[in-house]
Amino acid sequence: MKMELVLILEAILLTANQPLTVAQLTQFFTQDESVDSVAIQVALKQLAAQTQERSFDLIETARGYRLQTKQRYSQWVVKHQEEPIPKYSRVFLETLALIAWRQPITRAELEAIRGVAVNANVLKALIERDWVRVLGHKPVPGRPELLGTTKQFLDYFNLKSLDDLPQLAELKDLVV
Amino acid sequence: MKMELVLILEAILLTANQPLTVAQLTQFFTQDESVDSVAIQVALKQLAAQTQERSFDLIETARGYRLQTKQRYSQWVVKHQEEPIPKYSRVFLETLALIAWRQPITRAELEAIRGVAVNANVLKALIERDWVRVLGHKPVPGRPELLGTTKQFLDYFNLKSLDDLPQLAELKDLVV
Amino acid sequence: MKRLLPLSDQLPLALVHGQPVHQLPADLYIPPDALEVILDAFEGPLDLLLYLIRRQNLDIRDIPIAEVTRQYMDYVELMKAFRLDLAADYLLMAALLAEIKSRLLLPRLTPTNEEDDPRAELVRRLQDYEQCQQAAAVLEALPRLEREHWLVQTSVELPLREQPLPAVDLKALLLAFQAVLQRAEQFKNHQVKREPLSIRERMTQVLIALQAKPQLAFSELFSYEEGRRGVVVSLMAVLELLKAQMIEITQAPEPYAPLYLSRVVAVSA
Repeated sequence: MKMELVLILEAILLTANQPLTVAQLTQFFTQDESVDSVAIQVALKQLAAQTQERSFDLIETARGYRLQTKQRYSQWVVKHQEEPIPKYSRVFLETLALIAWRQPITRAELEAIRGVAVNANVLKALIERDWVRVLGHKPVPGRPELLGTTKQFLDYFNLKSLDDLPQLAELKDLVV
Repeated sequence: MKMELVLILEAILLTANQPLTVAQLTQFFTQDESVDSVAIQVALKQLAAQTQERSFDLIETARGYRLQTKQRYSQWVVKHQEEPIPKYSRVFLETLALIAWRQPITRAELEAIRGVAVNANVLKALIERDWVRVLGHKPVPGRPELLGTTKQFLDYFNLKSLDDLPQLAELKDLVV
Repeated sequence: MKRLLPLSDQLPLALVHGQPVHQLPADLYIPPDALEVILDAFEGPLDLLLYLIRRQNLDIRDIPIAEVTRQYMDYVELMKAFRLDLAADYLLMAALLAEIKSRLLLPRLTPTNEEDDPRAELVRRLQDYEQCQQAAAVLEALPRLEREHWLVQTSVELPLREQPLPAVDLKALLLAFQAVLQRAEQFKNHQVKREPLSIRERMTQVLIALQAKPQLAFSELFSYEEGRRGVVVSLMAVLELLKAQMIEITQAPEPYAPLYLSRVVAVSA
């Protein structure tokens, strides 16, 4: 079973339509098979090692484990994508970046930093994509919404947690 | 490139949503890359050999090549395709009941009693389950279909004949 | 991954005829249509200011306010000349720059320190916005799905499994029969007094009901007393509301699950 477990997990992940956590993977086995989370974690490590020779990687993101093509094959893989690679506008990226790095953040705070009003369409698109959500309300007059990012956002950008967001250079380093 | 070609093809096939022929695979490469159909066929053979150690096979179907989970892992894979057993809606039960007790009955008559149009999906589901069939046509203008129940319907409910259908008066006894 | 490309490589200043433009041409002549695109490409007054500062390799902490203000005003004038939709933000910034300039001209009574510098607040905002731009560039550079990586999937040929069919017992069938007959009776009795129901009126009723309750079962909207006509009016009202995006309909992901209506949570502008 031990060697098999690696391939069973590969088969499961290759047919999953979303990332799976260790806990979720455990659910795929019956009591008789007695595969616990430790066994799964060991097998996932082996799988990760084995995929080094293959065209795909095992990665862990905020939503769990998933298999994805290695970056060096993207130039070929992209060719059968029917839709063009999505490109995001500056206002989209800046809004998302501020929410990601400065969360929880209100619209007023977003506006103060960018110096312009928040683009309602951009915010709507971010929420519809499930990348941004309302975390709660700031306990100040008007109780403005506090915005933050979701696990889907982290997953899309190959991040395990917000701590994985690259540190921004110190302010003084910015000025060359 | 030669070794890489195997993995490039793997990456392409793992992200394809349909089988790909050798001719289609050739299209993924530029003139500069000079990958012809012979090279692709050789690489596919190598890929097939390599997948022996993995959870999936390279399969050639009438429509082309695809990567498919090996049969022996299907028992685990099947688990995330499982859906909870559905339940029939009230509309389904009422339509079936009317057809059972009031057969032969036309759609127009069903509509007249229930006060709403007959749900086409419900009727389709009833016919697909082999519980309802068209008995014939009513000799009136438009020759509407006359609906009735089948032998399978009787079998399912352990009834010898339609005469065994309980009468409404018996409802009290049944409910207790 | 953490290494940053210079911002200009990440985000073109503008797209002219589909080509990214990273730097304004050195000579002064800019084709008018290109200029329009370039001006349009600024994300706001801070963006424009940062551009002016960067273009001249100036230190953000020590901006020559007079010069930068002059250049900023040139652009604002250009925007006006081209009748671009000039946001109030740009004019507000122009006023702020003018104020800073005038305060710098005033003789200082006390020895200067950084906090007294009238530029301090502007510098802080510029730095903050520069960090925002940097964060956007970092995000853009992160390897992501649908660009660097794709999900991989194998197809599965599952052994033909019987899809379990829902079970029904005879009692349930008989009860359904009784229910539909009872309703048919009611339907007959009340068919006589037919009240005109307008779709608009019903739309209002639905909205009022949704103010009292966040969610409403779809079936609650229909009452058998109103008969077929009532059903039609309710349904039309729901469809109208849906079309106007005033309500949402949700359903648990299983066949024949009940439908629920809820208010649309507006993303207030």
